[in-house]
Amino acid sequence: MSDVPVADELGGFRAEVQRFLVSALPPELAARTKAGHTLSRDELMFWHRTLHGRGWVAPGWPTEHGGAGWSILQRHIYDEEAARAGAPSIIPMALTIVGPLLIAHGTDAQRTKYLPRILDGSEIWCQAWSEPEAGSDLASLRCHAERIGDEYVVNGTKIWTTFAQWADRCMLLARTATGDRQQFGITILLIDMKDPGVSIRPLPSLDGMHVLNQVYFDNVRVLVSDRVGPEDEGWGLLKSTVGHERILNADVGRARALLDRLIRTVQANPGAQPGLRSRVARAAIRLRSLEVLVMRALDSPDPANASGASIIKLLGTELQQEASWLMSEALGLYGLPYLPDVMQNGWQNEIPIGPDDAATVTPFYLFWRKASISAGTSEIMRNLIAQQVLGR
Amino acid sequence: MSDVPVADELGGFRAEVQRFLVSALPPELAARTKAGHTLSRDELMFWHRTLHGRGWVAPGWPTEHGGAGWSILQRHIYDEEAARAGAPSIIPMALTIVGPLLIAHGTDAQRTKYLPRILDGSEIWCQAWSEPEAGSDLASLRCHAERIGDEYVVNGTKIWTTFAQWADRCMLLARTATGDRQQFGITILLIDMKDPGVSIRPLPSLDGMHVLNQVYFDNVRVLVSDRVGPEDEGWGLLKSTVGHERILNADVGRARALLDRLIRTVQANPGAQPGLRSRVARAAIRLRSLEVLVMRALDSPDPANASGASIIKLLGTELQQEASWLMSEALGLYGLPYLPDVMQNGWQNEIPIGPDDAATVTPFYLFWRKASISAGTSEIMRNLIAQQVLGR
Amino acid sequence: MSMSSSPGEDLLAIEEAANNFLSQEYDFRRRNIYLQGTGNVERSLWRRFADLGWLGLSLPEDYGGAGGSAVESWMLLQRLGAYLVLEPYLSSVVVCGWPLVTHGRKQVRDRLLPELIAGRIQLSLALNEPEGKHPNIITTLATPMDGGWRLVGHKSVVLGAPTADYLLLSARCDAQRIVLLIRPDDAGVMIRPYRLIDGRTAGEILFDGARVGPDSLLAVGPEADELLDVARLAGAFGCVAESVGVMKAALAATVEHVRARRQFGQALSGFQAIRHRIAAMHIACEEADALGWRAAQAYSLADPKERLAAIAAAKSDVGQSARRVCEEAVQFHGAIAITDEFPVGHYLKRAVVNERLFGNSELWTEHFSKAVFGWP
Amino acid sequence: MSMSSSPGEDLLAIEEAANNFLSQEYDFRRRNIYLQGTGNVERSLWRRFADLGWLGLSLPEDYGGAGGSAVESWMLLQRLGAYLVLEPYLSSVVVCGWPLVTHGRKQVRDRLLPELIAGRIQLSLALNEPEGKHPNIITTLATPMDGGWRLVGHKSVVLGAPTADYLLLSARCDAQRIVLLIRPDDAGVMIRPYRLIDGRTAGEILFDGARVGPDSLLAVGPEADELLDVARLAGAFGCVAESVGVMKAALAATVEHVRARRQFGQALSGFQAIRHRIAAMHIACEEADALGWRAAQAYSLADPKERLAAIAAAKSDVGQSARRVCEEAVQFHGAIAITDEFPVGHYLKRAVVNERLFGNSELWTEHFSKAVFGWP
Repeated sequence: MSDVPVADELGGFRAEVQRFLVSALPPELAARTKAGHTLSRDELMFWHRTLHGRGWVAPGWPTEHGGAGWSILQRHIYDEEAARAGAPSIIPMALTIVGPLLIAHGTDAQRTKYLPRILDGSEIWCQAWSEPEAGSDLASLRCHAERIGDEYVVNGTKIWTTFAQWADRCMLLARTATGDRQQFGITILLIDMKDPGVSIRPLPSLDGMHVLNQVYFDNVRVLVSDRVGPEDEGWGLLKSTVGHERILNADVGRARALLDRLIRTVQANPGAQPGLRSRVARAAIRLRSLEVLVMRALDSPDPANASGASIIKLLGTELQQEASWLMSEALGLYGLPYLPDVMQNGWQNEIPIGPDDAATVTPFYLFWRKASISAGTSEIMRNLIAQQVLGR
Repeated sequence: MSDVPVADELGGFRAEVQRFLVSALPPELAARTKAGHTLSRDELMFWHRTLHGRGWVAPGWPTEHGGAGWSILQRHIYDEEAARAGAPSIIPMALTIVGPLLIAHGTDAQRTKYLPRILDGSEIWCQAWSEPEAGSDLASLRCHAERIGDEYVVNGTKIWTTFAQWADRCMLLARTATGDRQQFGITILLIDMKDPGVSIRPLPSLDGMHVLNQVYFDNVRVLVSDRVGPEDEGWGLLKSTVGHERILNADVGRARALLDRLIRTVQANPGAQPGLRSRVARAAIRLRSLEVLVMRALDSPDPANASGASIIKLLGTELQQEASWLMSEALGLYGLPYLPDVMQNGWQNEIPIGPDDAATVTPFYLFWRKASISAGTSEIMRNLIAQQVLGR
Repeated sequence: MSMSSSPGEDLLAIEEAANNFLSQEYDFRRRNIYLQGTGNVERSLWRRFADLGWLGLSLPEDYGGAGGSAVESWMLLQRLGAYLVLEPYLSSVVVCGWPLVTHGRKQVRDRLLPELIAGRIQLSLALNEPEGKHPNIITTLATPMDGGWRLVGHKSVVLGAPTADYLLLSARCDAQRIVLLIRPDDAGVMIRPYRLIDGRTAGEILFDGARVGPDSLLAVGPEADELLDVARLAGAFGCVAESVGVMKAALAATVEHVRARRQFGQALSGFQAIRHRIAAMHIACEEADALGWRAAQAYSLADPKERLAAIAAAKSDVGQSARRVCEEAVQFHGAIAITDEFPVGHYLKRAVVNERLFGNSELWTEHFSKAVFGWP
Repeated sequence: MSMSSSPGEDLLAIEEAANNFLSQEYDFRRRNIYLQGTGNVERSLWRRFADLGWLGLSLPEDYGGAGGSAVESWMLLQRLGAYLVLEPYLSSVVVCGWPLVTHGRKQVRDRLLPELIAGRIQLSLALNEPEGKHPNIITTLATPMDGGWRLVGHKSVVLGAPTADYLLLSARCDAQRIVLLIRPDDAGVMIRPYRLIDGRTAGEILFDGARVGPDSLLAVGPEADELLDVARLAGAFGCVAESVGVMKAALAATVEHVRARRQFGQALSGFQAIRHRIAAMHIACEEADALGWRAAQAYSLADPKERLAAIAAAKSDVGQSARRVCEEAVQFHGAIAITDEFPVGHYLKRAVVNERLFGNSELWTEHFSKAVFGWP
């Protein structure tokens, strides 16, 4: 597949990324990523530290806070090259949300305390937003924080908390007031996951892996100094920070890596049916159009609010879901066995059952139904797009 | 394609229908119908009179009013056999709506005056329901009738009036009162199309043919004796009468005739692409499921209100639209020429351009986009189905 | 013959009885416990299936069955799908049991079928091979030796293999196909067991010079071909029936969810875009049910071409539409459906597996075209 | 080279100028009057197209053109689609003009292109034949005779044939392909003219022993193959560009309609199911526009494989999606869109014709797979 045309001046940057990846990414790790294996915490943190060593672990942060200070276009180029090379996606929450939030709205003390340990990987963060009764309609959340002296006392539960089981700290959205507007009365608190009263229930996913959790807060005490921004105003802070992510969430790089893997699977399978081949071609064509739409959004004066952002999120996730299904289908019956050890560790000394990397495919398809649910459901995206087209 | 299984006892009826069609239907007319030619008024009325001669022109009317007294299942069987044999569909309005309405709610005088002339074909009727601003939301109609003495004076306009250009009489829905409920205040009037103040604007369709019209009423006077049922209560009368039609509207017989023609077209075209063939097979499979759903609805105690009726209307029209598109596609470039004379008269002494019956196909596809709009749009059908499944 | 358009009261009674038993003994919590097992401990359940008359439901009375036709199984299989039952009913009773009624050596059938119906054994058909997608290609070799056969080959993703007491094995012998009845513990037979993504057991079977005796012969030549054809059709039909049950269950769960769940101040069921998509799910269920019902009835038709067409139509449609309905069910449930603790994702898993077993939609669309239109 | 992701100001100026002219001179009412004509009376408009610089927009300055590349035509063709322009711009300028820039005998090109750019002639490519769908199959026979050729054959559904002053004719001569330049009034050439369903003119061309002289030779052998390839690609690209304009116009009309039209007490645009489907129409337009833009840019790439891939991707996608968007536009407009008096149905007609001309979506999906994946 050909590259999307990109302005010359970034050719040098792309080459620099490529050189770094060649030198720093161990081939075994790249192979595991490409084969879709579930990476361990050690592997993810190894790559986190490697990026940190290069100064690239926080691509979007300003340099004065230890970030790479990249433009969104540079981030896109990095993502593309990283996906192509098979670099892992590091645990993102602290880098894409917590850091930018503290940089924009935190106190000096908060920045000094938290940012260095985010960058060097010594602390892992999770974000506790959704609740069992508040998903797409996030502002209806009910987990409650009561101010008592210079502390907040938190009670409630959060769900779909990614990697809570590894997290040292948590960024929490808590309700501190109720009013006419649900958006009012939400406060951002930073919580130490080792604090008394914090407990975790693992929520294994459809692929059998443990990524998601429910987190319970039972009279957890948080110092007011660990509140980000003013009380009750957390919703606005968050909205102003999350911006860009929707375009990068489409993760065209990952979609292309998936599609490349799909095409290899189909090539290796001369029996693949014509109907399947035709759908693979259609997916490749849609990827081409997505590439142009992403470039258009990135070229626009305000990419985060570019009208294409919702389309890109919607199409990007649809395309990844379609590619993961087609890959499963291309494997035929060998897409059906469930082999959790192989998903994590690959085949060791046994003869593989089916193609080498078959075991990860259908579980990924199942887990990745999540793509059209999280970070704004496809239905929410369609609402936003319709609003742009039709108004109201 | 195999028949849908049907209970034995109707086998005799089916055979009787087949015998009649063989003896009464001229082969040239059947060929023209099968090739999709636009039939003339004379041809349609010839078949009307032929059916009348056999006593079958009003299949759903009770025998005491000159109908055939068939069950809905018998009507379905007739429709199937008629479509297979290539019998024309006669002009339906008077037979499916006006007649049943008069039988149920008319006066003896009205029945005596109108029914015989409907049956023998000496008067053609149209129905004037929709208005430019009242389509799916029919109850919002505004064409107005004011009672003055023993007359109503009608002013307003009606649109999409089928065959108004041939009609001798018209069944009109007029507003006689406004209130909280739009459904209240609608009155059914019977109008002579030759009355002063009635005028017609032809509305040629996308296929270039003239079927639809806009009808204007300018101080048209109607005797109170030509009102059906009580003043203001027309909506309820209508709803209680239209019932069955939704199932028969799906017209499985026509769908099968279309599909048979499609399959012949594909057979005759060995270059047809595999993707097209696969879609043809999918359409044939959907027809099979529709056949079962229709039989289920017909077997239910109250077919008109069977929960499947909306599904059948929706699927039946979708399937006919899909089949008409596939047929156009199967013709390749020869689906593109627009030859209105040939659509009506077939090829006379010229060498055909492309396959003999190609000229009617794409125009039919275009005109037949109407199927998902008229007699309840597909969106209205989905609303009804959702209501059955979800309530509210 | 006279055909009805929907199941009558006698058939609805089968459905109700199955619902009663399964809602007690096979609710989602219990199922998760069964799923943790080795795959062979549930023989107690298997014997209860026998007691309930399920194993012999559509098998002849001569062997202890109820003598029903495919329509009885149509009712039961839907329930087994809806409750995500893990026992190898499909692979054992439908795929192996049904062809044995009419095909194979009589001594063997007379011995096996009563055992099967009584719940004392489970069977599995070792048909697929790793080389090709097309089930007609058989490369496993049976070489005649000492009156019996020597076996070399590899059977892949064999449903129910790990718990089967007997395997019906397709092989090539000279220029013909042959079906042998072997035991998993025969020397030289190696089974690598695993679960499929939907939790059912399957395995790879390797034959490295295994030796089986003369009494293992079940069918040879045209008789073997026919037996395998009947088995494949039965497998396709069984997948259809299960998946129709699965999609109905997924729809029911979704309807309940969107009525209960509130967002932005109203029930999800109040959003028209969701309402229309749930209408589409319902339509897909009705179409699938209609095609499956017609296929079940086609088992009683004399015309084998119509039977093939009816089953092909159903498998072609239901494979895809069951998966799509379940994908929608997951989407409307949101993140909860991505967790393994919640049944909706498991409906999707079952639909995915059934879509692919015994040939996918594309393959059966081709079979349909060939049977009905004579297209190559 | 540096590529931009969207049209810059210079290109938007072309669009604006075209809109200005067409909204004045080619509104739907005027178009209906043109449509009643014989198809040849609008030469006055054709000459105005020349005056506006449209005919030479992407043709070399040496011949009197503006020397633009495909991106300029990309802007204009969309407008010609959106206004449902009936003049044979696509068949004349794009399908015939573009290949003549680089292929064919120089004397002929040097003579034709200035005439074309000046609006004095119209051209048409006689390529398709009734026998096969595949445009590579050519059975029209050119037999060398007296230094010229004798022609026997049948060209079908030739876009723009009835008004063309010259025809570029593909034929077989010995074992090679040959392209000849002939005139419709050459002896033995018979044209049966008609309109297509979208109102554009086309015709059947019959050659029954027509004789043409030696100077009609345009290209032979590999040169002929290349000329025809370039013409086909140009035709596919032109259909894409027109159809993207058509679908955007259909969407705009639909947005306006659903905002204005009220039903059940609210604007149609208030119904979420409609909103989501209009979002889908918008997305389809954005995707189509992105693919078309990339194809337009690919004309400036050195790599012919990437050019083929980009055009194939666009034709594969846009063919279908333009039709579907227009079908939705008809559906949301309701019965009014079924009347010939209203523009929306005409968008659908144009989309249908463009989907099929120069190869449909399925064919171009195959071309794409071949170019990009090397699949047969």
